Amino acid sequence: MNELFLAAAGLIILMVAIGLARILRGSSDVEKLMAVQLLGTGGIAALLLIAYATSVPGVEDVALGLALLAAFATIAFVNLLDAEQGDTGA
Amino acid sequence: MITLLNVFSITAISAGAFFFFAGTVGLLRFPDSLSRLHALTKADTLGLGLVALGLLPRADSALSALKLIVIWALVLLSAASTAQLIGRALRQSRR
Amino acid sequence: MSILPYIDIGLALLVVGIAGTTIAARDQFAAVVGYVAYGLLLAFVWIRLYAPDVALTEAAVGSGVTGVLLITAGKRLGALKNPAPEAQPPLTLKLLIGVLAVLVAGALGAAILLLPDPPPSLAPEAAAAADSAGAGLGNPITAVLMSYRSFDTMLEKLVLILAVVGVWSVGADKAWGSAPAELRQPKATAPMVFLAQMLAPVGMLIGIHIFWTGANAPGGAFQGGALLAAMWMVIMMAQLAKLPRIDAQWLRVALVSGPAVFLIFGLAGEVTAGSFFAYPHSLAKPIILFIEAFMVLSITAALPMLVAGPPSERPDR
Amino acid sequence: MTPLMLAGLVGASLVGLGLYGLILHPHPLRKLLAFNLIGNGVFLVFGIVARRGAAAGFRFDPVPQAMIITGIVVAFAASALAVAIILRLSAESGRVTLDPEAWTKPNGGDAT
Repeated sequence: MNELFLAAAGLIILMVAIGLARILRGSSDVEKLMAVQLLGTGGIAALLLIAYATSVPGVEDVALGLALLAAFATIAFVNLLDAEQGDTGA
Repeated sequence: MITLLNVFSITAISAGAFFFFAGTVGLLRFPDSLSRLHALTKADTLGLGLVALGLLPRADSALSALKLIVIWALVLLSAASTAQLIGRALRQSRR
Repeated sequence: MSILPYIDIGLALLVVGIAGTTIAARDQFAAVVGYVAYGLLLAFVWIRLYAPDVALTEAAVGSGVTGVLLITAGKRLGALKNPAPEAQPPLTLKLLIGVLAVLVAGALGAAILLLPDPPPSLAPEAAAAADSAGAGLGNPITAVLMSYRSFDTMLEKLVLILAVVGVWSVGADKAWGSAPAELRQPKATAPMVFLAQMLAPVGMLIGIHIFWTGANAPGGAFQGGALLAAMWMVIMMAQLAKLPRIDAQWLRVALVSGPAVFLIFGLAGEVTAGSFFAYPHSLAKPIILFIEAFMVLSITAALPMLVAGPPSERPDR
Repeated sequence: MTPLMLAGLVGASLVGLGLYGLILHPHPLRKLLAFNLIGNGVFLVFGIVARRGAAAGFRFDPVPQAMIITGIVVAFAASALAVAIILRLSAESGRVTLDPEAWTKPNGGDAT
């Protein structure tokens, strides 16, 4: 059972890695924000799977924190990009 | 009962991993930023939900199980809203 | 035959790869986004080392809040996107520094591979301290922070306050006492306001929970405080609340309350239990939680003030 | 190759990468970012010691972990102070670089 968790976690980490490579090589700034979003979902899933397979206690709290922070970082980045467009566009 | 739960876990987690796979395929194959954003936020959120569902029977306590559900709900909320935010920013930057 | 070693290797490569991207990235924005992603991944490595407390702190303070600090600063410098390519250092210099960096990293790596066996450890001592002074705390890390090394923890709070004072004092003289520059200028968009209204209450609940559960499980004052601070910043970014003036009485009281309460209880320990920072055995847990609550307040007030920067008289600078 | 050694090597490479960026990047914020990488690498190397306490019959050694947590927060406080000073420096001088040559030249280098 644990091996299956780890296999799933490995697959998800691989997918996150491919996605990150794609996003961080991308041209536009806004697209790069998706990297944080990707880690906010895929990262948390892999984290939960690995932690359950290796029985690390209290990992749900860490995952909760990560979910909150991924949203927080995205808000902050979008916020500043928006502000920048406001400066030049309007 | 145990085997039934195990089958449930295996099915849910495999399906979850598949959706992450699908999300990444979308990220690589879709032509423009907005549809890539769509693939990323929808498929991956569903994947995380299925993984959390599959881990539910293995949770130590009722509180842990509740937290797994809250994690998913939180990601659902933040993924949907940040997708809106990123999409807006994408549209503005294209103009 | 387990897959775990391969996952470890993959994670290690990913962390180093993303760290390399942040160094190699051309513009500031890509570097900071890469840095936040890297910080979230580093939390994985800490989980693999059975250190969920450190993982949470790293993700919250090390990557999340630091990333926002850097990006805010980049925006204020007006150098978010470098318009002119900066002068590149000559290739020979690059090579030289590269060799130096590889040498330092190699030496460190060699030191790690040649660590003595059996390893030295303070764990038994700390466990003894946790058993005596930090009685009733199931989380040994909280026990260490609050009793075995309590002096460190208090001084660290003082460092946070000193940093806030330092940040405030580099502002212009004329601006003293006013609020720091806004985290956002134009009107907040509807999805942003919605997200802030939904996320902030839930996030605050989670932050308080992580502080509360920190006595027995991973979590604690730092992590809970950092999450609360992040939520306060979200509220200010969505313009649901304004940044406080730095001469506001409540802000200053909140900042000082953590170390002050800590110090009062430390001095009280001298009288009641015979030594500085000793707690009466039966009351240790409630006292530690009480002190920690004020530390959370201090951290929640300090972190956004550090990100917001020095006071500014004009709305934008 | 145990997970411990691997994490230690990650820490060592982070220190190397950070050092490279710290010396070579002329932009102050990039220097700060690189400096944070070094810090994380050091914490990670230190954390290996924490995990090795497991041999003494514990799953981890809480003392180094508690010190790392303290260290992360202090590192953030130092970064915030550095950012404030960088902002003030660029406001006073009109330049956003720490490249020594840009400062010695009479009026070049301040491209931003």
